[in-house]
Amino acid sequence: MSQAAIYVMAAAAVIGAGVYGLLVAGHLLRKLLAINLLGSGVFLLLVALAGRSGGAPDPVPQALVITGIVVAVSMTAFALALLDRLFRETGQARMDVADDDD
Amino acid sequence: MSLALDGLLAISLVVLALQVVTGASLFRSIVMFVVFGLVMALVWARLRAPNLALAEAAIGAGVSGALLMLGYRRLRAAGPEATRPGPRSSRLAAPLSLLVAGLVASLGWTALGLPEALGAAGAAVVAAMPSQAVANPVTAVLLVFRGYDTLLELAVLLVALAGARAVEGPAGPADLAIPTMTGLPIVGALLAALVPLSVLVAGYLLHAGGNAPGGAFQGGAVLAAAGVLLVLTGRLVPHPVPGPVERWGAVLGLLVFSALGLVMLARGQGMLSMPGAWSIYLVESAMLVSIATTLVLLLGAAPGLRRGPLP
Amino acid sequence: MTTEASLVGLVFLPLLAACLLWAVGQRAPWLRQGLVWLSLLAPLALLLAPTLALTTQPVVEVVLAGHAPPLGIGLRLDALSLLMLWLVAVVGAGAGAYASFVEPPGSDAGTRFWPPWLLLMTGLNALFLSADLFNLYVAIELVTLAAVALVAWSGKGAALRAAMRYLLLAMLASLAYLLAVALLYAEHGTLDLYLLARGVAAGSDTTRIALALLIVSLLLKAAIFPLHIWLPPAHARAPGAVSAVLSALVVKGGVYLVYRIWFWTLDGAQPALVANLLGALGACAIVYGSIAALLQSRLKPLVAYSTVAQLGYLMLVFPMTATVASGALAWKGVIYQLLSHGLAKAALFLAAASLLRGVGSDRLVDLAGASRRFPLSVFAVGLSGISLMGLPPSGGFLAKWLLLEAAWIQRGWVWMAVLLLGSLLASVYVFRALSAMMATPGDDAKAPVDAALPRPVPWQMDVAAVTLALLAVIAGFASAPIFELLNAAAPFPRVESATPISERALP
Amino acid sequence: MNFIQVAATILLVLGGFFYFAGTVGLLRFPDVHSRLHALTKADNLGLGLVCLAMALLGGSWRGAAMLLVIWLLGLLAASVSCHLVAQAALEPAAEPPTPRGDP
Repeated sequence: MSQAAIYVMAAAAVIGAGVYGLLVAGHLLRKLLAINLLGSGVFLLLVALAGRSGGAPDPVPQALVITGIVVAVSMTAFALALLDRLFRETGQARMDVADDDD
Repeated sequence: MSLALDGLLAISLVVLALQVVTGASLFRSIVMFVVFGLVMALVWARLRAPNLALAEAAIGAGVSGALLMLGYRRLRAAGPEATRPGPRSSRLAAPLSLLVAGLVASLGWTALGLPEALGAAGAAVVAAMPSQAVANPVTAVLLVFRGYDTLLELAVLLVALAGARAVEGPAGPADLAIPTMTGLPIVGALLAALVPLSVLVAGYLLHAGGNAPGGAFQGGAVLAAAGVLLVLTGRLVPHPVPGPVERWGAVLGLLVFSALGLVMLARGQGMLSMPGAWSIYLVESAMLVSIATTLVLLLGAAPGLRRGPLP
Repeated sequence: MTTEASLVGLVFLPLLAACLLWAVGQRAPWLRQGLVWLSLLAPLALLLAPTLALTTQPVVEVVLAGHAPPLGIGLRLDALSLLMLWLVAVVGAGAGAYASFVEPPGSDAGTRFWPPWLLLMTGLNALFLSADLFNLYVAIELVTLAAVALVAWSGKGAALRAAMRYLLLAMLASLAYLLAVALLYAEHGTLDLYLLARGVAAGSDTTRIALALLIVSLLLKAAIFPLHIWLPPAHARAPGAVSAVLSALVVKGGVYLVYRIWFWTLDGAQPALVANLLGALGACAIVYGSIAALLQSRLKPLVAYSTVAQLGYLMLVFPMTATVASGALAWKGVIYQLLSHGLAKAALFLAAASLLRGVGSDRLVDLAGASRRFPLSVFAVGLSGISLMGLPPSGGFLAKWLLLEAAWIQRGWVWMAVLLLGSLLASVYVFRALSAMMATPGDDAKAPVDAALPRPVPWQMDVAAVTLALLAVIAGFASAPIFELLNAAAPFPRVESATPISERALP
Repeated sequence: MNFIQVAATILLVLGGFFYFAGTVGLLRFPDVHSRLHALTKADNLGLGLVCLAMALLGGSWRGAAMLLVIWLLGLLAASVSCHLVAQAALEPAAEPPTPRGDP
């Protein structure tokens, strides 16, 4: 089992945990955490797969992941602002993605 | 031996991820998420990605963690009901997520068996590096080869800020007055030491990013941390109207990057091409200012900031 | 050079305008007004040079930063992206002009509204030009965050909930997309859509599953049945101008990328089973969306469900490319549907928003008598309805006729039945909405809650809606240049051989 | 293995021991103040020892100076945050969230 294989497996498990959290969590803060986990898992997979060669590491996935991390932070910050307003207007911070209120 | 370390880190990642999604309280989940980010930083170091380790520690764990903590605190201020995790739903969640994990694992496993050559893009970067003004290939990819990605990413950061302002509505965020720890003398001593040092470290990270791990994002996050300290300790107080520093600071990176790109286009050298090391440092400095300003405003959840009354 | 500068300008003009608007804040209302109008109208002018360029060459490629793929990022313009850019420019100008009367750029609300709006336009133009999978990811995120912020604009509870659900599902889709990109990069070492195409045919199972994941994530962004659940509340609760660009442009971004990947990256390796599956999803969307639209009691949700249905037509192209002749017809048909639905639906949402503003409610029962008080708004509803139903001579008619012809050639009786049923159901829901507006208000109609109602609607808003609706109808006459463009750069090189009846039948 | 490596190894093991002790204290001590005590004191020492070991292994004055700055920053942050947490724990109204979490 190589280093890349270990982290690919870990990435798969983290992605699974993220999906689980997104489906199961009622509170929106935890859904956000789950999405962030999902993102981290995908980033890990991207770099781990590119690192399987064992030679000089491929700089492209690393640069992509830095961009991805900043995008994830932007999304989190915006989602928190939205959550704030949602809570202020409705008194609710929980939501089931599948329910349909229209 | 080293594989055992990787195994340990991998297991920690998975256990922490499960703690985040199943933890008994939201506060605990957020703490676990920050720890997850720190372990992730170690993993990046193990995967020979020190640039990512820095970015993850500063932005992934640091800024995201602080954002979530402050978001939690704003909800918590409304009473314990607001942060109760709530009933769990969906009986399909466990089998579905196991299925997803299994699928990703098998796909990844198959991908691991592919030929071990460097990808075409990676190989092209390695081949092009000797003629570049900077020696850090990740910085070269971010600023020279794929600068357009980075520019659009700054736009994403700006839209997060502008979007946050848009959804906050005319009244602005509910609670502008962040409770602070202004009265303690020790805080003043800490700030006196930390804030100048943060500026120094941010500048160092930016400068080092040319040839060693570091860069505008990592430096911007460090500078933002100093700004958040100033907000949390009441040195900067939220204000409903943004001042010129906040307004121009948030878009400086985009303006400088685009302006340089357009000048290069007009000179017939291709949009966004970098005429030398100075241009890379110029763009990165402007980006650093923008990233720090944007992150402080997002963390402070305030349209603007003003100098607060000194204790 | 001018083409390159124009394409760069399409992305950077709205971006820089957004930056400057943000930076001047609440100062200089005249400057803000000018910046907004410049970025609404300039894209129409900027598109002239690229359009001319495409009359002489099938594809324009722009290398950014002097580094060609796989090292750098390329922009790529062909007929499909050009038509999408025109749609963005026209609908953006129409809906933006409409919005500028709701949220004047000089006002306080305007300072918060316009930066996300302009960044949305930046993201859309970047999306339709990019040829790089990861660059597309960043552009998609830009579009998504801006769109969600604008959906939440009203600050009402239902709008915020709709925005939050949209955000969560869109983020899930983005990460699924990125996962697929990670797998593709691991195998092929490139992010360029067209370089990738060379490796795909010989690719492993991982490649095929990654591409499937990519398409599913984009179908979620495009709100294709059954992944549409976020669309009706988000599009119904957003402000009118925002609903217009969401339905006309944002979901089309997802469809556009599915086309790109299916017809270009997967060229020659499209599995027939998946093609039929996608077509079946489209058929379900048409039937389900139309029936759901029929059951709505309010106008904006009705229009939103109609979007779910009309998006379904765009999926019918996949099973129809089995034969050469039907493929060429179906391809023109769906592109026509994409354009005419974009125009018609934008007009319909604008008109619906005008009625909502004027009457104070968009319940169909409350709209009685609207045709006399707001004749222009109702006229726009009627005109765009013609295109949605597929009545001649509208663009919608031509689209549905071409699809019908393709289904006939292929002997796809099921598809024909679905197409006819879809048009029938569309006529029913459009007529239902129109007859509600034509009805005379009964004596038992309760007095308006607000004394200010009915409120006048600025004529400029009606002009924006009517213009877009007229364009959707006129599109039916002006098909020749668009077909010429499509022939020049169709994904199927054998398109020219087929001369469909519809081209002969109509000028 | 030369002298420096042996010394560094010993320092690392010692540092690890202090971290371990601090963590055990955090988990086992009964209240906020004794937990803080365990955490800050033991961990600061552990960090110092690890930094010293790194400085020895790194073999450059520049690196050693940076590690010194890291240690000092760690000390500063730990002492200030310890003070703030202790202060907050004294105020009955604002109970800080314990590691076990709130309901």
